[in-house]
Amino acid sequence: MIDNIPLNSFLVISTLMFFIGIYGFLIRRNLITMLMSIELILNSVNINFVVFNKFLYPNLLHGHFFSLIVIAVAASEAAVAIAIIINIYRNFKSIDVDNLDQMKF
Amino acid sequence: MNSYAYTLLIPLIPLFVFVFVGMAEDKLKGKLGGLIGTAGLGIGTFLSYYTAYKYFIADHVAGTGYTSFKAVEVTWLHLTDKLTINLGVLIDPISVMMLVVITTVSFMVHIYSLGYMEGERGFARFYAFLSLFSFSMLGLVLATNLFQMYIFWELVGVSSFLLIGYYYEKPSAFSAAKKAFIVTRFADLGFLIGILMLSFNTGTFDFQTLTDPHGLAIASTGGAVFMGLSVITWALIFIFIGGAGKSAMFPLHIWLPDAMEGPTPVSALIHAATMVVAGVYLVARLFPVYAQGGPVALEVVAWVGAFTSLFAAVIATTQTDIKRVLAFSTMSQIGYMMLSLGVSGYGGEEGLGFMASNFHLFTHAMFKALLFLGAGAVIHAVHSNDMNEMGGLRKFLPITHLTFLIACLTIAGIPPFSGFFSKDEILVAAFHSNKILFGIEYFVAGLTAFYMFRLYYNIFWGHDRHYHHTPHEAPLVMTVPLMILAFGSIFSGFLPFHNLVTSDGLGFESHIDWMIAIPSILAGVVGIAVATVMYKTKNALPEKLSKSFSFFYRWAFHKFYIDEVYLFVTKKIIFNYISRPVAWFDRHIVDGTMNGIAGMVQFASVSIRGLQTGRVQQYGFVFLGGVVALVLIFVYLF
Amino acid sequence: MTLNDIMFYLFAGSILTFSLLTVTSRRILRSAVYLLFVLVSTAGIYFMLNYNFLAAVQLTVYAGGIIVLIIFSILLTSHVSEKAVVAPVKQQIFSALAVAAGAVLTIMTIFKFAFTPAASPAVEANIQNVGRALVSYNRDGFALPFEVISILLLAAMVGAIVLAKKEKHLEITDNQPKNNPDNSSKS
Amino acid sequence: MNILTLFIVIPVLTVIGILFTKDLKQSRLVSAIGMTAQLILSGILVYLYMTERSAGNMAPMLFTFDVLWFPALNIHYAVGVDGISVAMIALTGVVVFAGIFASWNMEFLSREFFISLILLATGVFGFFISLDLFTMFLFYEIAVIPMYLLIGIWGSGPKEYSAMKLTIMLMGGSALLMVGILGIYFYSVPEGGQLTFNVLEIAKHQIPVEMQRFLFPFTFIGFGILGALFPFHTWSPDGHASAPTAVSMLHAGVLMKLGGYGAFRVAIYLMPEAAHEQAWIFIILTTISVVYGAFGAIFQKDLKYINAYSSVSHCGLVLFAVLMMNQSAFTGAVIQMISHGLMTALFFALIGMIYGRTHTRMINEMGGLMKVIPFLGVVYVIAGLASLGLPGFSGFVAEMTIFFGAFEHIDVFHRVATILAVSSIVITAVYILRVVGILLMGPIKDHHFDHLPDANWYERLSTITLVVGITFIGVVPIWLSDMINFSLAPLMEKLASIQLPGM
Amino acid sequence: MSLIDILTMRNELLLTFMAMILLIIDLNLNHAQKSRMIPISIGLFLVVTLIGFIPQPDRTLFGGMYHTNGLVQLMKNILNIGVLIILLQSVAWLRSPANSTKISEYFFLLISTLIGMNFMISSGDFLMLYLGLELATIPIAALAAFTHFNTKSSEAGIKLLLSSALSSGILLYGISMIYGSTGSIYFDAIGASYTNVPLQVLAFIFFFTGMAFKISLVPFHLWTADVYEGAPINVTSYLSVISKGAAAFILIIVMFTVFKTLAPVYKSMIYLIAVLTMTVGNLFAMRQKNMKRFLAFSSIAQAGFILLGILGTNKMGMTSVVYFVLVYIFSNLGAFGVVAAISAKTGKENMDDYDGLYLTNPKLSLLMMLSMFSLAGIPPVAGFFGKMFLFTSAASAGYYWLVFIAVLNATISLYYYLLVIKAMFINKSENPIAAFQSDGYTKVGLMLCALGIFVLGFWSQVYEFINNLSFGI
Repeated sequence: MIDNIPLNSFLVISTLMFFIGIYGFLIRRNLITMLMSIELILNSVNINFVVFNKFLYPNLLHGHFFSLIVIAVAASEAAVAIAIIINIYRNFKSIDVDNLDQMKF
Repeated sequence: MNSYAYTLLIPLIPLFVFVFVGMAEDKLKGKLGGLIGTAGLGIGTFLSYYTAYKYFIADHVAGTGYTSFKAVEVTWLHLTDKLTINLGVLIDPISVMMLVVITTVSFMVHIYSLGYMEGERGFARFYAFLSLFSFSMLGLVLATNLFQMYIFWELVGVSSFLLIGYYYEKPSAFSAAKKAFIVTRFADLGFLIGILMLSFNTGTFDFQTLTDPHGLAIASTGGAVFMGLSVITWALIFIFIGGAGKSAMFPLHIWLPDAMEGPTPVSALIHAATMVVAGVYLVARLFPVYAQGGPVALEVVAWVGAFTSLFAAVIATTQTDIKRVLAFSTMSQIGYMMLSLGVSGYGGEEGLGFMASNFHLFTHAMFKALLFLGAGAVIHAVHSNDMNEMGGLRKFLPITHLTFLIACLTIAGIPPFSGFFSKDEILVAAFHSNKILFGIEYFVAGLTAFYMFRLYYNIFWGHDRHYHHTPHEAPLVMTVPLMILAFGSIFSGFLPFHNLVTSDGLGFESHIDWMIAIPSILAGVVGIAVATVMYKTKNALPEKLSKSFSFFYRWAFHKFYIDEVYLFVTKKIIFNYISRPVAWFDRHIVDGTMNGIAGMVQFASVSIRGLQTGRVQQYGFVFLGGVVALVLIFVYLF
Repeated sequence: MTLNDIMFYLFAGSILTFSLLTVTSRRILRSAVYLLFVLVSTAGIYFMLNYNFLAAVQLTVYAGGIIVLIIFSILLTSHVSEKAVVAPVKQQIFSALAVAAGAVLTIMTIFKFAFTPAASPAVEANIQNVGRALVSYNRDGFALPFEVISILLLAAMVGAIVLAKKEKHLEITDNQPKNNPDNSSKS
Repeated sequence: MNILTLFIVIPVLTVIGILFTKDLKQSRLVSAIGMTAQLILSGILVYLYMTERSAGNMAPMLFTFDVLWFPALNIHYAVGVDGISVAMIALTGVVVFAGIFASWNMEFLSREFFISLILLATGVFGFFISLDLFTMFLFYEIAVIPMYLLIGIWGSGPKEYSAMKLTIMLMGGSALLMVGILGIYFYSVPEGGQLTFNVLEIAKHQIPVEMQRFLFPFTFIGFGILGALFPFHTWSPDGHASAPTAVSMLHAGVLMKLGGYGAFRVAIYLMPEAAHEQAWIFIILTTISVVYGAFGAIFQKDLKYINAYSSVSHCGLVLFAVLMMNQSAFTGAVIQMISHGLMTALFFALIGMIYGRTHTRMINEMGGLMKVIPFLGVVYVIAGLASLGLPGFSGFVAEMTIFFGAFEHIDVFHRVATILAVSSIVITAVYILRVVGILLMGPIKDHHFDHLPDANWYERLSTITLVVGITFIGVVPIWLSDMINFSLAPLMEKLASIQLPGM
Repeated sequence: MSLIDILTMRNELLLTFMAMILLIIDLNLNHAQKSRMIPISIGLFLVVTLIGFIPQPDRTLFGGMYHTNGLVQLMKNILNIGVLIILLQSVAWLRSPANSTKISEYFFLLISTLIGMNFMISSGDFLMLYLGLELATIPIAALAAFTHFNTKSSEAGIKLLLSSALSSGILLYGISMIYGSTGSIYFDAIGASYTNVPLQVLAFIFFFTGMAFKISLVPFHLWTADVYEGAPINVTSYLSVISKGAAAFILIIVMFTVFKTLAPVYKSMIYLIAVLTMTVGNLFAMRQKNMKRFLAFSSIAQAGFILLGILGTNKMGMTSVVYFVLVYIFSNLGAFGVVAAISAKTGKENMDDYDGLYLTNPKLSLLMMLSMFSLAGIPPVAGFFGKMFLFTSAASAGYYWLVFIAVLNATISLYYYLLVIKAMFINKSENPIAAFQSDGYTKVGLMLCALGIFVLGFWSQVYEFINNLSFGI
């Protein structure tokens, strides 16, 4: 369908998305937003897998399944993360990452 | 092994006595320790005389020279491939002569001390040390090789140290002992370096090999040259430093006056008759090497000897401590002996100085021991060393007085006392070699007579003092040795030394050169006369004289401030300017560096703590930074 | 330019835009919505690539599941109107620099590499093929990961439950309880 | 069982025995029995060694025993002794024996004390019997580590600091050593052979010279740190000063000898070419050690510091001799190790006993002690005299052998170094006599000291054992020097066979 | 592949069954009976561990996604032993009222992470590797946050989860590039065709950092200390020992098989990271006062040593890494066990609290001392051998300076290990921790550690055994 779009365009997009996700992880104060940044990262990787699979190695479905599994992992990660975040909210009444520096040095 | 093997016992008996008495010190009651020691040495003395008789007379084939041979020898240590250290007994004229001297004087001192040291705390300890000293000294003279000599040399040093420091509770006694040890040790350093050089170049320590005229030591004198002198010459000079230390030659003499802190019998034994002549003996022992291998070294010996004799004699005229006067006199006399060796040639008539030196050594041992023991008797009687606190003692101490007078006459060189003969030979030898040296010695001869009689008059004449206790003559056990030694002083001059103890073992004809003898007797008489005028009765003359030469007198009285110079060097330079900075450097620089490294680690540890802020985003940042850095380095820079 | 191209650029543009908005928007809930748009756009790309099954999973699990979870928790933990605190400028700049450096480096590296497609014929990612591969235990089959992921999901669930479970009998304190050694063994 | 293995088994059994004891009396009894057995065993070993040798057994190592331990790395438990090791073992036996008796009244945690002490001894014994570099290193570290506890728990003064410093510096040394040993291992045989840690095997081949150049400094300094090589000696004064008596004895007496022994057995033996090339650097350092240690000692006031600095000086002489690389110097080095071991152990024992009575180690606070504690005073004087190299005591023999060996080098550099080293004998005399003078002589300074008790039986036993050792070597050194000399043959052959660039 | 072949995966299967059984039993227990879970779980786990020792042939299942061989089985057994000890040591903590309601969950989560690790080690492709990694991480995050009321615990949980999510994102990106550039996710296919063109190096670096995160290599280690401190102590020991060990195992396998052609590149990279890791870890550890945090940094430094073995890239290197991890498990668990026992009884976790411990609790102190010596690499305990062999393998590749730096670092590490010993043996305390008796489980756990620390070094057959299974590039 979109075979005429160069592979590198997809990769640029996914890479940018990947680093945007990291950027979000680095600057957002809210734990949930950080979690969302993580989702961005994983999503960008998924695009990579899918695109590689489609453009380069369409004979097998490695990339496809990799993405599938990553989505599942992302879901479970999110579940646990949110559970902990809620716990933190209970303890701190806030989910600002700035509060989380009781332990340092 | 041969018929002289028994000589091994002469040193060994005192050693056993030392070990036994030393270990059982607490258990020995009363004089038991002393008696054991005296008995041991008595046997040694007997054996020594027997050896002398056997060697010089019984076994001697007329017309031949006296040979040297080893009575016993065992290997003690393999040092290097070619060097072994042996221990043994060497018999030759000088060693046998020394045996006689040492055992005689030592035996006398042993007997004398039974009285003198009576009631002292550590009486047995005293005898143990005396025995140790006797052992060491005998081992020294019997040494078959240079290294054995060094071993016993050191042992002599330590026994001297122990005996000087006998009254260890007196700080002055111990510091004197310490000084003696360290100064002689410093000299021994020279000795050791000399031994190292000599043995390295010749491959042997053995005296017989070394002194063999055709041996390597003498043959290799033309070898490597350092600062204009051959290595052998340097080695000999270094060895002489060792000898100078023990024999209290200038400038290593400073320990000897202080050593008088020891008990008087010790001074008589060690610091008059035996140990201090070890330096002379050392040079005499290596004499062929000196004479043929290092004439320059021999010249050094001569000049040092001459200077010391003059220097010491001058100081002796000003001292008031009777033992110190005797000590300086000893230095002066040893200077004579050294000079005599220094001006001597090798072989036959040429070797007159060598013979004279040994001769003087022999006679000096007798009369100087006598003087010291006499002084001991005086001190015993008045409990003081200071001649200003004495006077008129001739009435109280008749025997002491008489023997002391004999000794003074002997040392002043008045015939027919033995000192005259030996000193005369020295002057002859000096006269034939170097007129300046002769002049010095001639002057010293007069000076000697003067200060000895100054001493004599101050003690036994002058006005009477009021003593706390009336002085009384020493017991028999003390006076008998005095008498025996006086006997020796009088008659030992007649021994035919020129036939017995010569540089090459062969005898030669000797006669008294009256052209030199008469002026020297005159010098002695003048010296006595001046002393008589000044000191026989109390008058103002000495006072005036010292006033008019006040500068010179003060310097001489303070022993030319050599002690102060030494004190400066040891206290200031070594302690404060070397040791203190070293200690500081060690604590602050070296240790500081080590602690500094630890401190740096600690500092690094503190300074990177900011890395761990506890903020998860910063962790992520570092993580990303790490990834980027790795990519940069390993993808793009590599 | 075909429709496909336009579609692609549309999706690409929306992905990038909404990604940026997700991480920059100061209102959390909006961030979540932007994230939803990103995920949906991604699903669009999957559709375009003919990976329909994957696109469907993307929509249901990601967009449907995770986003809902996130929004739910946002609602639980913050007020809707609440604006997020902005990170210090320094942090933002440094992070941006590092991220930019990383992105540039990575993209440069990607462009340097010549990707070569495999010569072998393509398999269509239809439901049969996907299903077959999913249960295949031979090479290129994914039965094992499929099974393992179930353990992961179960574990995550148990973990989440254990964490979320409220414990009533304990006070919330900052420190671990200092138990008396005597009664700790009884309990 | 191999006789050498017994040297490890007996201490280990003793340690196990102590574990079952209840109080000081029992634990010291067990220790004393164990270490007496060890001393007797040392004696038996010397005897057996002598008989073997006189029976004509010319093997370089006797009583060898070899078990493959880690086949993959060819690590063996390989033991064997030559004259040098036998001598060192005998030394260790004596010092440990004396050490046990010197700490007869260690009240606080006595079991632990004796266990640590004997563990330390185990390490030392193991080190001396090992032929395998790996086990050697293992035992080396076993010997070092109990020091920390011994100083830290039972020490005095700034004990934590000293213990830490000592341990860290010595372990830093073993860092260097580790590199050296591993390097030797990987170049132990020419390409293709089975790599080995066995010293004898390695010595059969030549390690490539360029590797030697790299590895020699590591190995030598590594051992040198333990041998108090300047400027890495600073652990020694602090460590000794803080350590309890028996530990100072063992440490200065035996543990520091590991350095000299290792430098000699590993660094020089296996890498002679590099040793030749680089010796000058270390000769400078060791000469500094010798003179500097002696000068450092003059200024100290604390008895233990004085002795520690004197150890720096004397151990410097050991390394100095080792670097001279000829037969006499090597012999001298070994004798010096033994002699210093006994002397310094004696010193520390005495210092401990004096400290136990006066509760001070500052010499200026004491004085006239000879009068109150004559036995200890006399022994102190004997130790001092031995230390300053008086003939009749072991130190003299050692120093002389070293000086004569060193003097065999005829170039100016070696000569100057030698003469500087020789001059230390005077400085030694100065500080020894200074201490004797202030400490023992003169009037009693403090009336508290008027009625101090003299030595007990166990103190007498401890000191007399050491005095006997010192005197025995000093009076009849030939058996020892011949024993060592003979054992040096392989090393001398190797030294003679090497091709030196430019020679 | 027949159905019976599935039994090859006995470790994973048994653990899964065990986990399920625990959940089922738990459902049938009321509140008071929960503590019965402890003997049941430990008993079951003991059975699993023992079964692991039954030898079985090398197999490859699922078309290469799963493989097992002697070495892999050995690694699993090592992990099993470690987990067994941890389980024994966590009893005291589990019995405390705060946790007694969550016993089976604790066991379940712990076991599921272990399953993840087993899959990870056995993985033959990147998908299983990733999945195993995640399975080994996510439940751990839940465990780290296990103690609700403790803010530190929650903080640790979220820090672990977020950091690990970031790192696994980066790892995934690397894997995607590996996939993109090679066309496969199977190790065997990739290993045959991997080259060092920039993209593939970049992909490798991304992948490596993800693993480095798990092993806590500097600069990817920052989460470690905080998480270790905040997490419950048994979770900390699990993280520091089992997690790290498993990651080290798979890392060395991957390095030696998949990326072997990159060896020239990654050697210098590992060199750099090893130096950084050892040094930074030590520098941080020096100043720590909290025992858990202290052990965290010390374990970072230990991870640096592990890299030395990888650097050797030979059989010796692999052997030494596996051996080191084995030894490290016993040593570190010994230390953690003592900390856990004390913490469970008194709640004290600071080094100062240990002052004078020897006088009151000599056995614990001795075990602690042994562990410290083993960690520091002091003979005759096993740690010495572990370190020594690592150094040997690095030296075999000619990295003498690195060995030197490493041993210097070991010396620095000795410094802080000695601080602990100093606290226990030398320092005096006004109110030392009172003498107490631990429960039987803890005792057994601690004794196992002591036994391991002592025996492993001298028992050279262990090393030989590993060596026979190992391989190099």
